[in-house]
Amino acid sequence: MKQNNNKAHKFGMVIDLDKCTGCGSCMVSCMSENNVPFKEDESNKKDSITWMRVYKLTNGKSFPDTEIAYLPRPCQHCGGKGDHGHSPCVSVCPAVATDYGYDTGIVSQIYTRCFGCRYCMGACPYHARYFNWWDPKWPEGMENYLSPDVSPRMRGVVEKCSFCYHRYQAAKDTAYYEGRDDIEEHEYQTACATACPAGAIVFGDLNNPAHQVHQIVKPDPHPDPRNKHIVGKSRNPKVFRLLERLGTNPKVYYLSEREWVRKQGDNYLDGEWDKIKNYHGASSHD
Amino acid sequence: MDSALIPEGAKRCSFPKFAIGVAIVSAVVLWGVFAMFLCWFKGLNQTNMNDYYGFALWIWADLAVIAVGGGAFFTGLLRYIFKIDELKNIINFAVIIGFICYSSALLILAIDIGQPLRGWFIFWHANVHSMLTEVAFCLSAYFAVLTIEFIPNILENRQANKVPFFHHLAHNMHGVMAVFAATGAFLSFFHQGSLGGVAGVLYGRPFAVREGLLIWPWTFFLFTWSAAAFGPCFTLLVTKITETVTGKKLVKDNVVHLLAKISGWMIVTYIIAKIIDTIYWAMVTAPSLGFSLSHFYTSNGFYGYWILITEIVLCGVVPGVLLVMKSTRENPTLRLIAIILGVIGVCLNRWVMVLQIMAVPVMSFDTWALYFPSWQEIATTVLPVAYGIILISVAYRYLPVFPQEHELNYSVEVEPVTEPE
Amino acid sequence: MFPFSFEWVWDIGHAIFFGGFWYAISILGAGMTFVVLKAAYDTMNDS
Amino acid sequence: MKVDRRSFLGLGLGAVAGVAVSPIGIKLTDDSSIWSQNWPWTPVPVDGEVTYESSVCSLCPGSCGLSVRKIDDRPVKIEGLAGHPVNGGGACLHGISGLQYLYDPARVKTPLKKNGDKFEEISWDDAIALVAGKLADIRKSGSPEKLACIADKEQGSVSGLFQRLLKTFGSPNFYTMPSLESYLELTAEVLHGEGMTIGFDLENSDFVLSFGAGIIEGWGSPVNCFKANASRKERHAKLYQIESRLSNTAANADKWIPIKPGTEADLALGLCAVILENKLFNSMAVANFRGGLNKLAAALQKNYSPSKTAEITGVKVSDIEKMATLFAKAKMPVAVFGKGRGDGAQSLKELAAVHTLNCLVGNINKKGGAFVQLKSDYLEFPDESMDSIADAGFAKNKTGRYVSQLIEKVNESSKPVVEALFVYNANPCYSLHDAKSVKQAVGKVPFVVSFSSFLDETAKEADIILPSHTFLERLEDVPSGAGLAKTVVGLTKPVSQPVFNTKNPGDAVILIAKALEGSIAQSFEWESYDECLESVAGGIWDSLSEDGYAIISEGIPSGFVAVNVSYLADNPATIQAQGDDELILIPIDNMRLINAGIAASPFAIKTVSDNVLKGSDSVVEINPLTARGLKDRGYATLTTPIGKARVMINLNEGMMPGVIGMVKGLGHTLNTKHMSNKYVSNKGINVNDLIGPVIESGSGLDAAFGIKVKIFKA
Repeated sequence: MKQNNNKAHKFGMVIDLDKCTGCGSCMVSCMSENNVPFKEDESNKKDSITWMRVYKLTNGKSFPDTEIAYLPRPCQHCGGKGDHGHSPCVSVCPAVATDYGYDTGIVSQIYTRCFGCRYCMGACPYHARYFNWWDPKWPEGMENYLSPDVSPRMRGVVEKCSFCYHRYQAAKDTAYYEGRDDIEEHEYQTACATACPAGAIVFGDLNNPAHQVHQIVKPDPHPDPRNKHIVGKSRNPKVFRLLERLGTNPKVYYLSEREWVRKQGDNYLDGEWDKIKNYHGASSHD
Repeated sequence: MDSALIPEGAKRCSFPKFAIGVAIVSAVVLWGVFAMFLCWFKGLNQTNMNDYYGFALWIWADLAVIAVGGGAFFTGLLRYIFKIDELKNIINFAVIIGFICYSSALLILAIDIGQPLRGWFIFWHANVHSMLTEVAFCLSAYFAVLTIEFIPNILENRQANKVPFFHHLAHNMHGVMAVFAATGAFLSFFHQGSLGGVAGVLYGRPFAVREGLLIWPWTFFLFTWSAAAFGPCFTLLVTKITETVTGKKLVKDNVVHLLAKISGWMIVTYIIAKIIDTIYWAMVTAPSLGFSLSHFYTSNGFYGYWILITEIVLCGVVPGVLLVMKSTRENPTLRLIAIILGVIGVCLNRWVMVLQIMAVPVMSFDTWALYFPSWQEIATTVLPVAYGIILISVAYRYLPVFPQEHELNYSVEVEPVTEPE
Repeated sequence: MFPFSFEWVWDIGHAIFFGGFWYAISILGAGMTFVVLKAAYDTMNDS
Repeated sequence: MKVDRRSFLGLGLGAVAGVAVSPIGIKLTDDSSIWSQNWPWTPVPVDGEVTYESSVCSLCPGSCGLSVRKIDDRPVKIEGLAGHPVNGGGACLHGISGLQYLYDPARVKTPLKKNGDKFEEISWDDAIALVAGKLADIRKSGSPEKLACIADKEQGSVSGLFQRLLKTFGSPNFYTMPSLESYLELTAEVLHGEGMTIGFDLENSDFVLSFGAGIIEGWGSPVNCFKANASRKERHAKLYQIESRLSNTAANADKWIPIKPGTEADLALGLCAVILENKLFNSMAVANFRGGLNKLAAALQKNYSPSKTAEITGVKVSDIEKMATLFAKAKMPVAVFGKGRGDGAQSLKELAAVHTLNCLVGNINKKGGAFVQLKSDYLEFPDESMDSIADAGFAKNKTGRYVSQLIEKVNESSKPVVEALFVYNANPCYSLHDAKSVKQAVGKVPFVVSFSSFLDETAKEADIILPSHTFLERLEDVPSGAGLAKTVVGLTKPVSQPVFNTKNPGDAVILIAKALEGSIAQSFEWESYDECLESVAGGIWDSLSEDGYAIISEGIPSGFVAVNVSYLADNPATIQAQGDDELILIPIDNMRLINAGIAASPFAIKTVSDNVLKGSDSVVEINPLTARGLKDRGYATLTTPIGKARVMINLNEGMMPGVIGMVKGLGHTLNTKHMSNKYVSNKGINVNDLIGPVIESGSGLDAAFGIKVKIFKA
C-alpha cells in the first residue's frame, strides 16, 4: 500500500508566471465550468464575479524599461496561521457556510448556507470572494449550457473558487467504482489547469512527493523559523506565495525567474527585500 | 386630546403641534422604509457596495450606534452594580437611547445581509470562532435586556400603571433590575468587544489586525472601553438636545457633571490605551508584515494622516481632557464641545475600523478602493435616526422618563400656573 | 446552536461560548418568569 | 362558561406552550429554510448521463481539437482535446466560450428577408427560391461575373463549394478576407514561386525574431503558439520582439525592441544589409538566390546602412548590429512576420523583407526554421460541368485583386459593378478598414445574401440571410493553416442538434445550385453537404472520421526551394500612414477579443480589462510623455482623416511615445429594434471606423498599419 493513501491530501497549485500569457482561458474555463453568471457591464472589476482573475503586474519603470507580467489569482485555499485550517475567511464566517476540508485542504463554500454577511470578503486580502449583488440571469436559452455539477448561486450569497471540488468528487467516485483506494494525479485537475494553453498552471497534491506540484514547490514541512505562522514555504528559490508574510498559508504558489515579479508577491519595507530575497525556508530540512 | 396619557403634572406641547412634528419626521422614516424595501426586493445591487466593500456604510452605522448606545449598559452598570444612585435620574433615558440604538442596529443588519430570510442561520449554524457570531448572540440577548429595562418605564405610563398587573410588574422588575443590568453588562462587554474583534482578527488585513490576549485582539478591549467611555457622551448629548428642543431642564447639573466626569476619565484612559495600541501596531505589527505606516495614509484621495490625528487627538485627547478638568467640565459650552467631539471621535474610530480597512490595498499590485454610498444606503442609515427622534418624542411625551423634570420645571416658579388638575 | 445541529462539536469552544450564552439566557428567562409570576401573585393578592 | 381575565390568560399561556412543544415550529423553520434557499428564478440544471465528444474549433484559423462534455444531449462544457496534433490539450477562451454562441438568443434563428428596413422570417424553401431566382436573372442578363462572394478563406470544402458555385455560374469574383494564410501564400509566391505556403517551426527554433507577430496575442494557431512560446523556457530559446508597443508577446520576450510604427520592413532590410555586409549569411543558401542579389545588396547598402536604418526605425545602431549577428549566428533562427494576429493590413515589402532574413541565413526547410512547401490540396472535387455562359464569365478578370479593391471599385462606380454578393463567414462591414465606406459599398450592391449565424454588421446590410449552423452543429473539414509547421485537417462534428432553424452553409450552397438547374445543378449532384464532404475528402475521410483529424504534412519538408529577390531588389517604397498629424494611431490585437467577423462572447468580454473597455467606452493607450495634459482615465477625442471618436485615456509606459494604441474587436453594433445583444454589442469603438485603407502600390494590398491622429481633451 502506498504511504500517501493514509495521509490527508493537500491540493495546491503552482502557476508559472513566465509562461502565463494573460490570455484569459483559465478565467473563461472557470466561468464555464462553474456556471458563473455574466451581466451587461462587467467593466467594473469590483463587482464582476471572476473566481479566477488575472491581474496585470508592471515593474513601474518608464518606457522602454517597463515590463509587464500576468498573475492569475484563484482562491488561495489558505491553510491559515500555522496551516491549522483557520483560514482568514473560514474563521470569521458566522454560519459555517465556508469550511476547511482537512482531508483535501480545500476551502469550501456552501451557497445555501451563506446568508450574505460578506464578513469573509472583508477577511480575504486576495479579493478572491465575490458577492452576488444581482440575481444571476442567463439570456433566454443560454441556461441550457449550465452544468449540473455546480449549482447556480442565488442573489445575496458569496461565491468563490472551489478548486473544482466536483471534479475531485467525480474522480473519487470513479476510483471507488474501480476498486481503487485513491485517485491519480491526472484524474483530478481543475478547469483552469486543463484549459491553460501555455501549460502554466500545475495542479496536484502538495503532500504527494510524486506529484509535480510537490516537486516544483518543495514545500518546507517545518514552520518557518522566522515566523512560526508560516508553514509550507517553498524551498525553490524561484517560487513564492502571495502575501506569505501574513501567515495565511495559501496553497497557490507562483513561479517566476524575474525578481521584480517575485518581489510583488508580498509587501516589504524599504531595503527589506534585498535582505530576505535569498531566504527560502530552512534548507537544513532537505 | 391625549392629555390622559401624559404623565401627571407634566406640561407638553399641544397634540396637533406634536402630531405635525412627528409627521415630518415620519416622512423621513417612510423614505428610509422605501429604500429598505428596495434593498430587500431588488437586492443589494441598490447599494454602492462592491466586492472590495463588502462592509460599508451600514456596518459603520451599526458599529457606531452600538458604540454610542453603550451609554445604556455602562450607566446601568454604574447605577445598579456600583450603586451610583444619582444616575437613576438619567438611567431611563440612557435605556431608551440604548433601545433605539440596538433596535436600529438589528434593523440595519437585517437589511445588510444578502439573504435576510436566512438571517437566523447565524444562530442555528453558529460558528463559535467567529466574532460576528458572538456579536449576533450577545447583541440579540442584550437587546432583550434593554427591552426588559425599558418595560418598567413604559408600564409607568399613567394609563398603563392603572392596570394592577402592570403596576406590580413594573415594581417587581425594578426590584430585580440589578440582575438584568449585570447580565446586560456581561453581554455588552462581549458584544462590544466582539465588534472590535471583528476587525482585529482579520489577519489578512494588516490595517485591521492586532495582537491580543488569548483569542481576543486588543481591539476587543478597546471597543468595549471606548463604548463605555463615549456612550455616556452620547447620552448627555441627546439629553442636551432634548432639553434644547423641549426648552426645559430635565436632568440636574450634578448628575450631568458626574456622568461627564466618569466619561472623561474613561476617555482619557481609553485614549492612552488607544495611543499605545496605535504606536505598537504602527511600529511593530504592521512592519512585521511588510507595511510602513505611510502605506495606510498616503497615495489616495481621502485617507490621510488627518483622519488618525482627528480621531485620536482632536476627538479623543481633547474631549477627555475637557471632561476631566473640573473647570472645563462644568462650563456648559466647553462640556458640549467635548461631548460632541467625543461622539464624533468614536464614530470616526468605527468608520476607520470598517471602511478604511476595506480601502487599503493589501496585495502590492492592488489599488486603493474608495466608495461613496448610494441614496438607498443613506436613506436606510438615516431611517434609524428619524425613528429614534420619534421614539424619544413619544417616550418623552407619554412616559415619566426624567424623574427630575417636575422638580426642575414646575415645583418652583411654574408650579402655581400648571396646577389646574 | 443546539447539540443536534450537525456542525455541533463537543469542544471547549462550544462549551465556553454556548455555556455563557445559555447561562445569560437562563438568567433573563428565570428573572422574567419570576417577575411575571410575582406580579401575577401580587395582583391576585390585591383583590 | 364565563371567560374572565384569568381564564383568558390561562388559555393564552396554554396555547403558547402547546404550539411550542408541537412540531409546528420545526416544520415552519424547515419550510422557511427550503423557501429561502430555492428561488424559482434561479435555474436548476438538469442532471443526466455524462459523455464526451471530440470536435474541432473553427472560430479562428487555429483549428484546435475540442472535447465537448455533454449531459444527455446537452453540451455543457468545451475544453481542449488532449493529444490533438494542433493544440494538444489547452484551448483559448473563445473556443471554451463556444456554447455561448451556440445558445445565443441573438442568433439568426431562421431565414430572413429584408423588407424595407426590417427583416421578415421566411421559410428555407422560399429563401432558396428567391436567391436562385435572382441569380438566374443575373445570369440571363449576360453578366454572370457580377455575382461576387466574400468568404473567410480559400481552403476547406465549404469554401470550395462557394468557389465551385461561382465558377459554374460564370464568375471569377471570389474573394477572401485578409488572413495570415493569404499573406503566407503571397510571400511564398513573391520569393519562392506560385502555389507555395510558409510555416514556422516555432517549437524548435532557438531564436525567434518576431516583427510584431503577436505570438501570444492570437497570431497563427493561437494555442499552438502559446505552447511553443511556453516551451522556450525549458529549451532556453530566445524571443526578440520588434514592436511599437509592449504587447504581451513583447513583455514575454527576452528582449523588446520598440520601433517606429510602420518601419518594420526597413528594419528587416537593415538587418539584411548587416548580414550581407558582414558576410553573416549562409553562403550555400545565398548561392542559389536569383533575381539580382547584387542589385539588392547594393540597394541595401545605399538605403539601409545601420545608421540610416536607425534613423528610420528609431532602433539603435548597436541593437541593429547585435540583432543581425545574433540572428545569423543562432543555430536555428527564424524571423516571423505578420503584425499582431497577422490577419490585419500588411505590406508585401515587410513580409518579403522579413522572410528574406530567413532565406539569407539558410533556415528554409531546416529544423527550427521556416518551412516552405506546396499548398496542401487534400480535397478532390470532381470536374465542374461548365456551360458557355460559365466559361465566358469565369474567363473574365476579377473586378479587384483583393477585397479592399473590390469595395473601392463598387464605391467608385456609378453603375453596379456587383449585382449580387454572397458573404460567408466574413464581416467586411466591421473588419475592413474604413468600415463605414465598406458598409456603403455593400449597401450599393442590389442583392446581398449573408450566410451568417449572427445578425452582424454585414448581415444587417443583407437582403437575405440564410443562417448557418454554428461550428458545434455541423460537420465540416477544418484545415489548419496559419503558419503552423505541420498541416492538419480536423473534422468539426455536430455535437448538438441544431438549436434553431439553420443549415450547414454547404447544404445551402448545394440547394441554391440545384435550384439554378442546368450545368450548375449538374456540378452539385450530392444529396447533402455531409455526403459531398465524404466523397471529396476521399483519401483522408477514413482518418478524419476515425481520428477526428488527418495529418497532411509533418516534419521538415524536403526538396530544393528557389529564392527570388527581384521584388525587393527593385526597392519598393515603404507605406506611409495617411494624414499629416504628429501622432499615430495603431490598432492593438488583444487575445481576449476577436477582430474577425464575430463579436467576442459574453464570457470573453467579461475578462477584458477595464484598461481596454470601461462601460461603453474604448480605452486607448498612450505614453505619459505624449499625453501632455490628458489625465489617466480621463476622456479625449481622437480625430483621424477618416473619423472621430470619444475615448478614455490609459497612460501606459509600455506605449512608444508618439503612438496611440486602440484595441481591435470592440464597437460591434449588433442591436436591432427587436433584439438587443447588450452583453457584447455597443461596447467601445471599432478601430476600423478610424483607420482607412492605404493601398501598397505593386502588391495592391491594403497596408495601412495605422493612421495619423489628433487627440484633444474631451
